[in-house]
Amino acid sequence: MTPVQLYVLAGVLLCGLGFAGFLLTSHLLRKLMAFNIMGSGTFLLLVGLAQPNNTPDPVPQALVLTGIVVALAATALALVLMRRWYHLSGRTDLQGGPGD
Amino acid sequence: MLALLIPGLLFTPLALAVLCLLVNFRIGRLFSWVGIIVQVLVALGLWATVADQGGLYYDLGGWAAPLGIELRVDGLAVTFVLLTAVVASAAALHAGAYLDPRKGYQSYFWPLLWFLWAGLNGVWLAGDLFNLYVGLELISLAAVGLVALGGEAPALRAALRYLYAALLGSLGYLLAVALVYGSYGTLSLSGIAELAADHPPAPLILVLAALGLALKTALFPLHFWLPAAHGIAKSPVSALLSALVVKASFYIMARLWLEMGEQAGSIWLAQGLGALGAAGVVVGSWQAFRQSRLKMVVAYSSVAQIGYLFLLFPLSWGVATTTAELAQQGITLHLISHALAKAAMFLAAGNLILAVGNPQVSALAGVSRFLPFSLFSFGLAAVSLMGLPPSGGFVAKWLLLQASLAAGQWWWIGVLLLGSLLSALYVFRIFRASFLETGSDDPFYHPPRSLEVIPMALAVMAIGLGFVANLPLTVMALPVGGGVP
Amino acid sequence: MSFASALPLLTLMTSLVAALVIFMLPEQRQGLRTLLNLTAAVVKLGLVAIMVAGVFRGEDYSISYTLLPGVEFILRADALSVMFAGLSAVLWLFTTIYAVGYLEGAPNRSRFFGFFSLCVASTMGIALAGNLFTFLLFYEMLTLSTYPLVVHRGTRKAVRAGNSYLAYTLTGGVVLLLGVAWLHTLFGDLPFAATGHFQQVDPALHGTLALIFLILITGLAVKSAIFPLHGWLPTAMVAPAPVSALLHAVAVVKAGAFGIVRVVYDIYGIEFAYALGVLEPLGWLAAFTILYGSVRALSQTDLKRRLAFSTVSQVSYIVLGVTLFGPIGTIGGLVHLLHQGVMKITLFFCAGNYAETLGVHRIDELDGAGRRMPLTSIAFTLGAFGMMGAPPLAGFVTKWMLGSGALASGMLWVIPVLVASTLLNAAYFLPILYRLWFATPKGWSQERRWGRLETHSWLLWPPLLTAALTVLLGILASAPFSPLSWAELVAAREYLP
Amino acid sequence: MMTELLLDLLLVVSLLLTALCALLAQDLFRAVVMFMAFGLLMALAWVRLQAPDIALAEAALGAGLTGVLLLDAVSHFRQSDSGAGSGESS
Amino acid sequence: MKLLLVLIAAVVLTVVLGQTAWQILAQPTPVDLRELVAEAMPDSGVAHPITAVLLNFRSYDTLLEIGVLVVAGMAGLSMRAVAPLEAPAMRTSDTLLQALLRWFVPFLLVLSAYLLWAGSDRSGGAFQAGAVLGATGVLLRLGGVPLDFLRPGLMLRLGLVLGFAVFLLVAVMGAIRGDMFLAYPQEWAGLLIVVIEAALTLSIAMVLVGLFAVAPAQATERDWPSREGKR
Repeated sequence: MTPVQLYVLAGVLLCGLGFAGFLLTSHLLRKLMAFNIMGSGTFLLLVGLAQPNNTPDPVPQALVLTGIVVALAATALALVLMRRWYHLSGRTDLQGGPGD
Repeated sequence: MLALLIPGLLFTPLALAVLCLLVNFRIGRLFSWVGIIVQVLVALGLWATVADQGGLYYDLGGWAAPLGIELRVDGLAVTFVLLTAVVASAAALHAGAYLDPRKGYQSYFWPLLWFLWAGLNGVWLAGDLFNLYVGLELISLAAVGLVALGGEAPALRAALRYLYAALLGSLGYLLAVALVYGSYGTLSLSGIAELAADHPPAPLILVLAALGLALKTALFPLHFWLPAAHGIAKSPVSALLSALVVKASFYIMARLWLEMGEQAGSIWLAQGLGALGAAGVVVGSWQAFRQSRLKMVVAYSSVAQIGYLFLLFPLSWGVATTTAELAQQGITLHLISHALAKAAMFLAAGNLILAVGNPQVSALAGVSRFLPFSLFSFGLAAVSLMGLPPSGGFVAKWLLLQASLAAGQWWWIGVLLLGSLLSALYVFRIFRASFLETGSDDPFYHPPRSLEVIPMALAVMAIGLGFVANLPLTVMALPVGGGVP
Repeated sequence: MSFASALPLLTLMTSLVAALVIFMLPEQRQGLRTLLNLTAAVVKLGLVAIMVAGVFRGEDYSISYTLLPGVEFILRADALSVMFAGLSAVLWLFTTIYAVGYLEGAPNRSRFFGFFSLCVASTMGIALAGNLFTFLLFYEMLTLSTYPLVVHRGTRKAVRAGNSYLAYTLTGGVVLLLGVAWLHTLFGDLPFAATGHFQQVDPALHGTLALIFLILITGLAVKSAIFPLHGWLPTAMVAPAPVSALLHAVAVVKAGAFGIVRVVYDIYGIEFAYALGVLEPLGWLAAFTILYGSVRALSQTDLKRRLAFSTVSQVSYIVLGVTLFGPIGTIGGLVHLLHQGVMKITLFFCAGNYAETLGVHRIDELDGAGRRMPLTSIAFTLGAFGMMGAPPLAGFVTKWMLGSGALASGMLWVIPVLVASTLLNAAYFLPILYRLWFATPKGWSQERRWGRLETHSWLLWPPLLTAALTVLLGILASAPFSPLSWAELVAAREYLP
Repeated sequence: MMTELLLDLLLVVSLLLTALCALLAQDLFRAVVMFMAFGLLMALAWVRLQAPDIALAEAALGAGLTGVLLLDAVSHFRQSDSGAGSGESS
Repeated sequence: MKLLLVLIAAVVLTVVLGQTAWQILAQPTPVDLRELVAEAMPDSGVAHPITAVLLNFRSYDTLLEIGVLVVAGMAGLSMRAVAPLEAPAMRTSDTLLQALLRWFVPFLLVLSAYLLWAGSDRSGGAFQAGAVLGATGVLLRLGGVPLDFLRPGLMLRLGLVLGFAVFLLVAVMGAIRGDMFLAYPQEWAGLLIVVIEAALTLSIAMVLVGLFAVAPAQATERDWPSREGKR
């Protein structure tokens, strides 16, 4: 087993873990972490699959950099919305509260 | 000519987003009017040029495809660019009069709108898988921002649900992209299409992309986020979301399917997506019928109409080329006419709610007598939505029927026909409510003419599409002719 | 585009443009609106007259436009279409006059006359449609434009009737769509052509064609109110009288019947349809509907509902005529398409007059109305006798032709049906006539007066004129350009030489 | 070679463990801390995959900034919400 | 029930994804972009391939990505007006943090500048530098430093879009010169990329700090009285 295979496997498992976590938790913050974990798994796959011999490929690495920033932007926006939602409704999930 | 049109198309919305962010609502509106004129002209110019000379690839930054990012400027893409220009202009003009400029946060409407517009143009033209991802995210975040605008609790809730669904969907798509890059070493759609014959893609790629994008397109049963987001947002925003935003993810799905479906698709995936679409038609319509608030009726109707789009997959897999073409034409026309009709409907619904001062369907009694104009725009849009002639929606339905019959997949015929009836069920519920007579006093606020004219114009286009469908059908079939301008 | 080829389009446009302008007019501009309505009606009548003369000379007015690859939008004036167009144009003029009087002072007149014009535009489209696709377009448009007329009063009852109307007609439309689309997939665009298209068709397709025939007829039977798809018609009676008149005499039920005529003669071809064996079951169904409608009419106490069931029965005469294989039966069916329209519209005008002038809706309130409103009642009487088939009125001509057609084609079972139906007609019309003329008046609570005349003059003239037509059509049946001779012209073209 | 692989294996296992902890921890604060640890380990993984740029970005953005933002949010929710999150899953 | 379904779905996803990934790893790719990148490097204006990809070969992605960041920042800004910046809760009296800040902030600033500068020929670049700068801002905020530029106003929004605007201007200049959108003149490529990166660094930091700052501050009991009832 090569290191790349190992990290690809880790990516796959992180995807599964994040996916399950995203669907099973209801707390918005936990969902967000699950999303980030799944995202990390995806990024590992993106880079790992592209360099099976572990010779660096700048293109997927650049893509992952872009992806990380996009994920961060989404995370930060989600946090703002979530905190405001909590402020107005006192809830950290979307199960009930005003407007349902 | 194209050397200036394409940069113009990409640049104006982004530049306007920057400009509008720096000023207040009224000045932003002024800027946006100028921007709308530019965008519509550029989109028309681009459409006419491609209709005349065929499509082409445009290498951004001067770097040719697999290293750089190319734009695929073909007939279908420019048709959607034009559609976006029309619908977004209408929504923007409507918003200029509809939104309250005294509320400070409304000034963010313009930059968000322009980013959304830029993202949409980006997605229609994109020829690169990862670029599609970024474009998709730009659209999603801008759309979430628009839904959340104002920050009231129900809007926040809808926005959060929407955001989370969109994020998960994008990740599904990104996973597919990772697998594609791992298999081919390139992200260029045209490159992959060429390679796919010799290197069949893994079936999982399409499944993942389909799931992720179906979530973003609100395919039943992944539609849970849509009604709240589209029903709670301000009417011009709802119009944009229902008419264009959900279509962007579907468009990506369709492009992937047409490039890779033959190798990576399977009858199960094709029929399964079709079946979910069909279920969406039935369930969405029924839910729409049961809503008590006007905008929720329209929002659930989107769930139903989105369902039809997914008939593309079964009707273009494993059938004769001519049948697949019929299906593609039908779906494209359905997409366009739904965009026009649904935007008209949301804007008209916004006007009606503004006039009645009450979001309930039951509050519409007497509207037919005192606000016939707004109701009439709603009605014209509804004709197209129900797929009744003469309208774009009817022509689309006709083509889809032809495709189903030619493909021998008779089960979709039932869906198409039943869908028509079910849509009549919820549409005529609204008319029923508004035809009731209340008395001879006019209790309603009368919205300004400028607000009323816009949905009418869109609805007339949705109807008119039925008469001129041949023209867009010819243009959207134009492939890339090749070369740099 | 020459004037000649533009004629069908112009005919259609007159009412379409009128509709759009009327929608834009403010509610108060009554004078202008009336002027517009009447001008459009007269212009249309003129255009149709030109086409009738032209078609008689053998000219062909047609205009087509490619809507989609392989799908044409065709407007064409042939012998059959100008027949229906002529009926619509004439009766529209009368109904417009009547409606203006009927709705004087009522709200929502812009909406009413707008949709009224749209409705006529759709009917014209149905008449002039040159292929099944175009027919379908206008057939659906008719559904949509009549809905606002049916629910016009805005009462809960009206709205409920609207629901039932939509439920039936939209479903019918969808079924028709299926049939049309299926045919299109198999054979491409099928323009209406005398003697049909399927003479040389592969026998393997016969089963499919029979199935498609069933689907098409089911779709059309809804509007033509053939049992068991007639349920919407009596309910839709809540609509204002001019609407009922239009629905029953010209637009909706006739659109269905006309569609059946088109499918049988100009798509399948009467000889092929006969060979396919689909005509006879349709004939039985029509015969049953004739009797069923008459029996149901007997037990109705509401005047308009009785007339409605009478329509259910009478429209099936047309269908029956179509299914009688042989030129004479064809002529009978086609003539009835016109004659029934003229007679039935007379009856509905009169019913509207009774309701407007005396506030009478039920048959037992009509006692002695003949003395209070002699002119209206004479018109009603003529219409009723016409329906029963009394010579020399219009109805006699059709029944005679149908009977001869049945004899000629050897379908003897039709004769007793005709006799029974005539007796039933008499049974439900004669009591009304008795009450009108011979019962003693009990007085009317909601009576209104209009000076010297028995009712508003705009309400009085239309039924008188149509009643006069009923007489003339019967007496002058063999004159040139009479419906009968026109139907003979059509029939001569529909059978293979 | 073998030791490197062992180190990689260790890294992968701890990645998975921290991710799991971040998702399962009863206490929200601890979950976020675990998440930050996960981010740092990811940075290491990127180094192992010959991607130092991503490693830097992951450390700064993924672990650092995201972590701070999350922590701040936790302290916002914390008063009333400690340990409630995962229990509400249905 | 849901738990079971989700777990099954997750396991299926993992297994199928793993299997597919394995197959993909085993097969060579028909296209190798490494060679293309290496060939094009001399024309890119920078020495570091990733920077070249990000800001030259695939600069359109980056442009849109900054757009995403600006959108997130804007959407966040539109939410403000719940928590005033000067909310007392925001001020910390933690002296340890204060002391830490005093030493840490200059270090972070230097680090950020270094990362930016390093980007053109080795690891580093605008994102990392922006992130560090942003982190500095966040720390300062946590430390209770007012950071006046975060008040709602033109300055904040200007800072937000500065990087994006510079990037966009450079992009359109290419088209105006008659070249492609986003094309740099070859001799200027290096300089332009540095300018873009510097502006981006500032904007990225601004968005991140801005989003951090607009999140509503800690809610107090009276903000959500119904909370206890729901528990």
